[in-house]
Amino acid sequence: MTKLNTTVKIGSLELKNPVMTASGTFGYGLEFEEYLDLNSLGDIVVKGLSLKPQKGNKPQRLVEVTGGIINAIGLQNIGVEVFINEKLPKLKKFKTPVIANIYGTCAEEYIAVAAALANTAVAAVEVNISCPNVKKGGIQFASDKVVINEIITGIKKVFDRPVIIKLSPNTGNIEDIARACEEYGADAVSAINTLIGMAIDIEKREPVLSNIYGGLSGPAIKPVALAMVHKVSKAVNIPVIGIGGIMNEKDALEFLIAGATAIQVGSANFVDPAAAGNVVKGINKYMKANKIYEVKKIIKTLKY
Amino acid sequence: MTKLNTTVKIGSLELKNPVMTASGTFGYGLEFEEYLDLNSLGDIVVKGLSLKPQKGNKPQRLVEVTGGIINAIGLQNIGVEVFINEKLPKLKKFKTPVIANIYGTCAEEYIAVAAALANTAVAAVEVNISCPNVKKGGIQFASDKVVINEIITGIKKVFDRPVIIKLSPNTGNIEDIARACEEYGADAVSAINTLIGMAIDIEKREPVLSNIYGGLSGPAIKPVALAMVHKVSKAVNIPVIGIGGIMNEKDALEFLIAGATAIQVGSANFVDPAAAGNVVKGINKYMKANKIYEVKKIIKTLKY
Amino acid sequence: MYYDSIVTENKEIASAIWHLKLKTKKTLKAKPGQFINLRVSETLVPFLRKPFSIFDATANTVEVIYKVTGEGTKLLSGKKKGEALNFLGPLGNTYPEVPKGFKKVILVGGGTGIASLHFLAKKLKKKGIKVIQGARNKSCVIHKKKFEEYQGVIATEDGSCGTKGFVTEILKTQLKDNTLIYACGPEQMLFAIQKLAGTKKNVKVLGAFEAYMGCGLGACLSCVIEVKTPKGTENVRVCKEGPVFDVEKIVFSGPRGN
Amino acid sequence: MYYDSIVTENKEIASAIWHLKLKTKKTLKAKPGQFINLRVSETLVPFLRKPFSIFDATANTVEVIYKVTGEGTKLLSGKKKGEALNFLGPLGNTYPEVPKGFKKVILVGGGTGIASLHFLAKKLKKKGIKVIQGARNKSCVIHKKKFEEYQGVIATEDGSCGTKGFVTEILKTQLKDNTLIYACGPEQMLFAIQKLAGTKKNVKVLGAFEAYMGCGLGACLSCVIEVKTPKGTENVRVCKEGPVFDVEKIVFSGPRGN
Ligand SMILES: Cc1cc2nc3c(=O)[nH]c(=O)nc-3n(C[C@H](O)[C@H](O)[C@H](O)COP(=O)(O)OP(=O)(O)OC[C@H]3O[C@@H](n4cnc5c(N)ncnc54)[C@H](O)[C@@H]3O)c2cc1C
Ligand SMILES: Cc1cc2nc3c(=O)[nH]c(=O)nc-3n(C[C@H](O)[C@H](O)[C@H](O)COP(=O)(O)OP(=O)(O)OC[C@H]3O[C@@H](n4cnc5c(N)ncnc54)[C@H](O)[C@@H]3O)c2cc1C
Ligand SMILES: Cc1cc2nc3c(=O)[nH]c(=O)nc-3n(C[C@H](O)[C@H](O)[C@H](O)COP(=O)(O)O)c2cc1C
Ligand SMILES: Cc1cc2nc3c(=O)[nH]c(=O)nc-3n(C[C@H](O)[C@H](O)[C@H](O)COP(=O)(O)O)c2cc1C
Ligand code: FES
Ligand code: FES
Repeated sequence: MTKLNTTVKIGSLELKNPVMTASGTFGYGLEFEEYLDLNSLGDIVVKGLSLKPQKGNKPQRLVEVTGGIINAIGLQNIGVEVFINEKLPKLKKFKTPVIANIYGTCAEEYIAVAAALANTAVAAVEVNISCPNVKKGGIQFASDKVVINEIITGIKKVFDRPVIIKLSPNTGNIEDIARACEEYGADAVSAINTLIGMAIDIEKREPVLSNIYGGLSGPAIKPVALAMVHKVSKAVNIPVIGIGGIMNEKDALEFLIAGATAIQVGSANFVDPAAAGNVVKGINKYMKANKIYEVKKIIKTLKY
Repeated sequence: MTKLNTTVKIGSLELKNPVMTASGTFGYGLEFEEYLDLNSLGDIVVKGLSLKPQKGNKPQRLVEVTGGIINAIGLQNIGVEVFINEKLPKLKKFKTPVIANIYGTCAEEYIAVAAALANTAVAAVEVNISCPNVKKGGIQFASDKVVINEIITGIKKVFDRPVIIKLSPNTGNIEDIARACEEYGADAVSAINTLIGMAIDIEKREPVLSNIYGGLSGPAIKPVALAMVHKVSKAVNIPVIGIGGIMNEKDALEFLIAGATAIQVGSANFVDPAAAGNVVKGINKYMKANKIYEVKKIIKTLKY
Repeated sequence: MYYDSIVTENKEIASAIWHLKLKTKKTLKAKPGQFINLRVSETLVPFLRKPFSIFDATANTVEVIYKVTGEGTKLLSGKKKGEALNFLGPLGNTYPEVPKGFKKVILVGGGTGIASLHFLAKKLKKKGIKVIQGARNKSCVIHKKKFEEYQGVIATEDGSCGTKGFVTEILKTQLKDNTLIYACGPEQMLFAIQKLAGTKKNVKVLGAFEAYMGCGLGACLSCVIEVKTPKGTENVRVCKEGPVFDVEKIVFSGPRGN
Repeated sequence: MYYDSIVTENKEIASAIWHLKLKTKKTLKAKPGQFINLRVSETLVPFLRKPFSIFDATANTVEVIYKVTGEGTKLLSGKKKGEALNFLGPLGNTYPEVPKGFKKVILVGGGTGIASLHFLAKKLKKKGIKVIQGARNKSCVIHKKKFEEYQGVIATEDGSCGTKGFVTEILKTQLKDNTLIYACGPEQMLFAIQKLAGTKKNVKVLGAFEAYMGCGLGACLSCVIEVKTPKGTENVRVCKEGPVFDVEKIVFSGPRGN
């Protein structure tokens, strides 16, 4: 039988398959070891890292809604140093490359986190310029091209592996921002982060989340994510990583067909901790059934 | 027993209760006559009207997704003249005021439709500057303040009842646009219209909708709608009409608490044609149970 | 109308094809060609109601035949006797009565399209009709026995039951001038029948169409089909003006429409 | 671990409170205080799994007691014997063994919080314990009989069963120096017990906390609780470091947290 070629490239990084896990939904990977073979994944993207450890927001931090969840974790994390010293060594026993999702409150902080990761095993950084759950940084940068330029240029100087910019959907011009990222030297863009959302407790007349607003994720956002990925992949020539409501291989294939070079499985990991592994298997099965031996023959093949 | 006061005002228009139907989801009202008492509704907003009849997009025009639907009807409608001559007379037998949702491909067309409605029984116009399913007009105007100004100012000259501007969620600055609408003289804003979305048929590798993109509606968008309504209602002093994924009185109450003066029931009408009537009943029941005798004591009471 | 019904039977009668029987307290009046719009879930997934042609009905019962094609029909197949199901209906128009001037009446159904023709055949019974059922293969044939009452014959794509080929293979051999054809099935089939009709004199095809429905009530304008008018064409609603149309008047939407 | 289980019993045992029994093929090893994260639907609504404390378990069975509070638990209450349910578990830590220096052991459960204490009582059985169950009223009391084996007493808010008032009313009369309290229930209750503990010498309260959970696996950081540390406080995960904590070390989140 002909072997399947499922490799894809994100800048200089070659992945054995296009299936990654989305930041913040897969912990540091290790939490899922007993549910799936971490070696079967194309990549693991870890929870957003900042320069110093962060406490995050007060509870309630997450709430279920129809077809998804709203979260306002507020980027609680152990900080880049502890990550490098305690988590990364454990992740090294797996063959799967690790991408660090990074975050800061100003361009300098972003660059400092990337610099800290420069001489580690981390295969790439995904820069979160789009988190809706923190006061400074995050979403306010999402549409600010000057800062985006500063961040990309700065990181490129201190970090020699691929730099992926994670785009916010909370904008009317995502293609525009994607084009800017390409111009400033990003190796890839990932889309989308969560949509700003809210839930209200009608008995208490209070927001359910202590942060008032949170980020909506899960299948509820899939149609929006797919449209944005399709638009962005037409706008830029760098790889686009598709994210948003991917629950199974069918969803993943929609994103690949729409133009994504790789995809990330996010909230689905909560529903089924084996989800990302099942997406890998499902894509392989689909390829065999349809006699498609190269995953590249699926990517960006939408007819319209 | 104390009587409930559920009246609310949208500009000079007083509604007996805050429950409306959303344009495009309730036909011309008459289709629902056998399922609910049209007289029990605060208001009926009819399908978007243009100057001339429109054929709309080719099928497939609608598809179900998790927690909602994506539609690309493309504003098929009978045109404002036929509406005035054939539908409006039938609607007159009901006590419920009728709001005409209007649409054009340029400011002049919008104004012409409003002018045609000037001497009719229509109680207000809701101006759709935000439909994602037509090539010209619609969404491209959604963020263009110059055109919005032209439209509002022009309509106000020819139409003497309330003018409601329906806002698009496909923007990063909905509060900004809302503030502009208020400044240009809009009597109210309604939010939100549908989110741009997409679905792909992985077997055919084609978009499911012939229009490629469509508008996502239903409970999937509720958290996004609620956040936007909350933000907009803080940004402006004119009434905000909340729309997006309202399925029952609990959802409606979330929007009222968040700051909406009235709400519209949309896609829910497809799931249960009696939905809007049930929301009216449900709000009354909630008010009685909680001994709240004025609906105004619910509106904009979010504690945070 | 809004009906709360109770499942009295729900069983697989052919490969992935199920027969669902419902009973209602409130009486109903259904006509062949009409459909019901069924809520298959208590939750918001799937979101929409699902339309199904009426296979049979009395004042207090409705039956449909459905194929498991997706999440909604899969959930439906899990419903057990005694469970409650809500539906709207009967919706849409019916097959017009046989107009004057037609000597022969043939009913042609493809796949689950045979459902509405069963109801029609039952009503037309006395008038001497013929029913042609098309199916992919033997395992997909629906209620072979029941249709024998109505001179039922079968065409399967692989020849595993009845004639080999499409329904048009049988129809070809049966078609005479002055024939009225009632048809229900995939659009492609309806147009193939219409084409065949053109080879004889005075053959009319009244076909029941399917279209992706949002509301089933005429409100959403999802379900339109292009109909020829004196001035050109217009989009009309399958749920309201249809599902039965004179196939001659319909514009074939080709591979893009479905 | 991932378990495909089968419902062997699911019945209402008190007002809106249900007892669910599952059997698994794969063996499991559960400890008191641990929970399972149950998928209650085949569709994507509700989206999340639902965490429930283990009421009892053997190598091939798990039992939980749940209260119908929302859509997920409502759907769960519709599950019939023989239906399949998937769960992850056992998750979280267990109640630490009774440390040296304690003379008396009291278990205090409020509402469905009594569930995990049943499992604990069963394991501690020989050691001579007392169980206090708090409930809103008589109709909400859970397995009164079963708890009598463990010197079970009851407090109801309206006095319709046992002592009138909160569990603390009974606890007050029972509490002596050198007592270990295992507790599970609303946060408010846990802190009320802790406060009471302060009135005696050497009383420790080990409480099982609840928190809104996204994953139950330690990945999402939804379920955190504020724990006092030498340097201040830190947010730790109820699903991983908990659900059982020394209540003294927890910062009361007040009305905003839940
Ligand atoms: C007037 C009418 C009468 C019908 N009668 C029958 C019948 O008697 N028996 C029967 O088995 N089916 C019938 N259908 C089709 C039936 O409604 C769909 O198969 C069903 O809705 C699919 O639901 P699902 O959730 O399982 O599939 P989905 O997951 O929603 O979709 C599966 C496939 O079915 C197609 N589909 C979905 N909805 C429709 C629709 N409204 N019309 C056509 N195709 C659709 C989708 O495009 C997709 O390819 C009828 C449709 C209409 C409009
Ligand atoms: C470790 C742990 C053990 C639990 N053990 C039990 C148990 O043994 N028996 C029992 O009846 N319940 C238990 N719960 C609570 C139970 O998980 C929730 O009641 C359930 O998830 C509600 O689901 P729902 O869809 O019906 O309600 P929803 O509609 O989701 O919510 C209804 C109400 O329940 C609250 N709720 C939802 N999820 C949680 C949660 N994760 N924790 C606390 N409250 C929640 C909501 O805030 C809301 O007020 C436990 C929770 C945790 C975290
Ligand atoms: C609980 C949670 C935490 C998240 N944390 C991060 C984060 O730290 N950094 C980031 O870039 N995105 C974060 N995200 C966003 C996801 O990576 C992803 O972009 C989003 O959830 C959409 O994908 P999904 O619908 O598949 O979940 C988080 C999402 C969730 C649900
Ligand atoms: C089938 C369909 C047709 C619609 N047509 C219109 C329209 O003509 N004009 C308009 O302003 N909005 C239109 N909308 C948008 C709705 O009025 C509403 O803003 C949107 O659906 C969100 O509300 P919901 O989630 O409750 O459906 C349409 C929506 C649907 C689903
Ligand atoms: S299905 Fe909505 S108009 Fe026909
Ligand atoms: S529930 Fe996700 S970390 Fe605890």
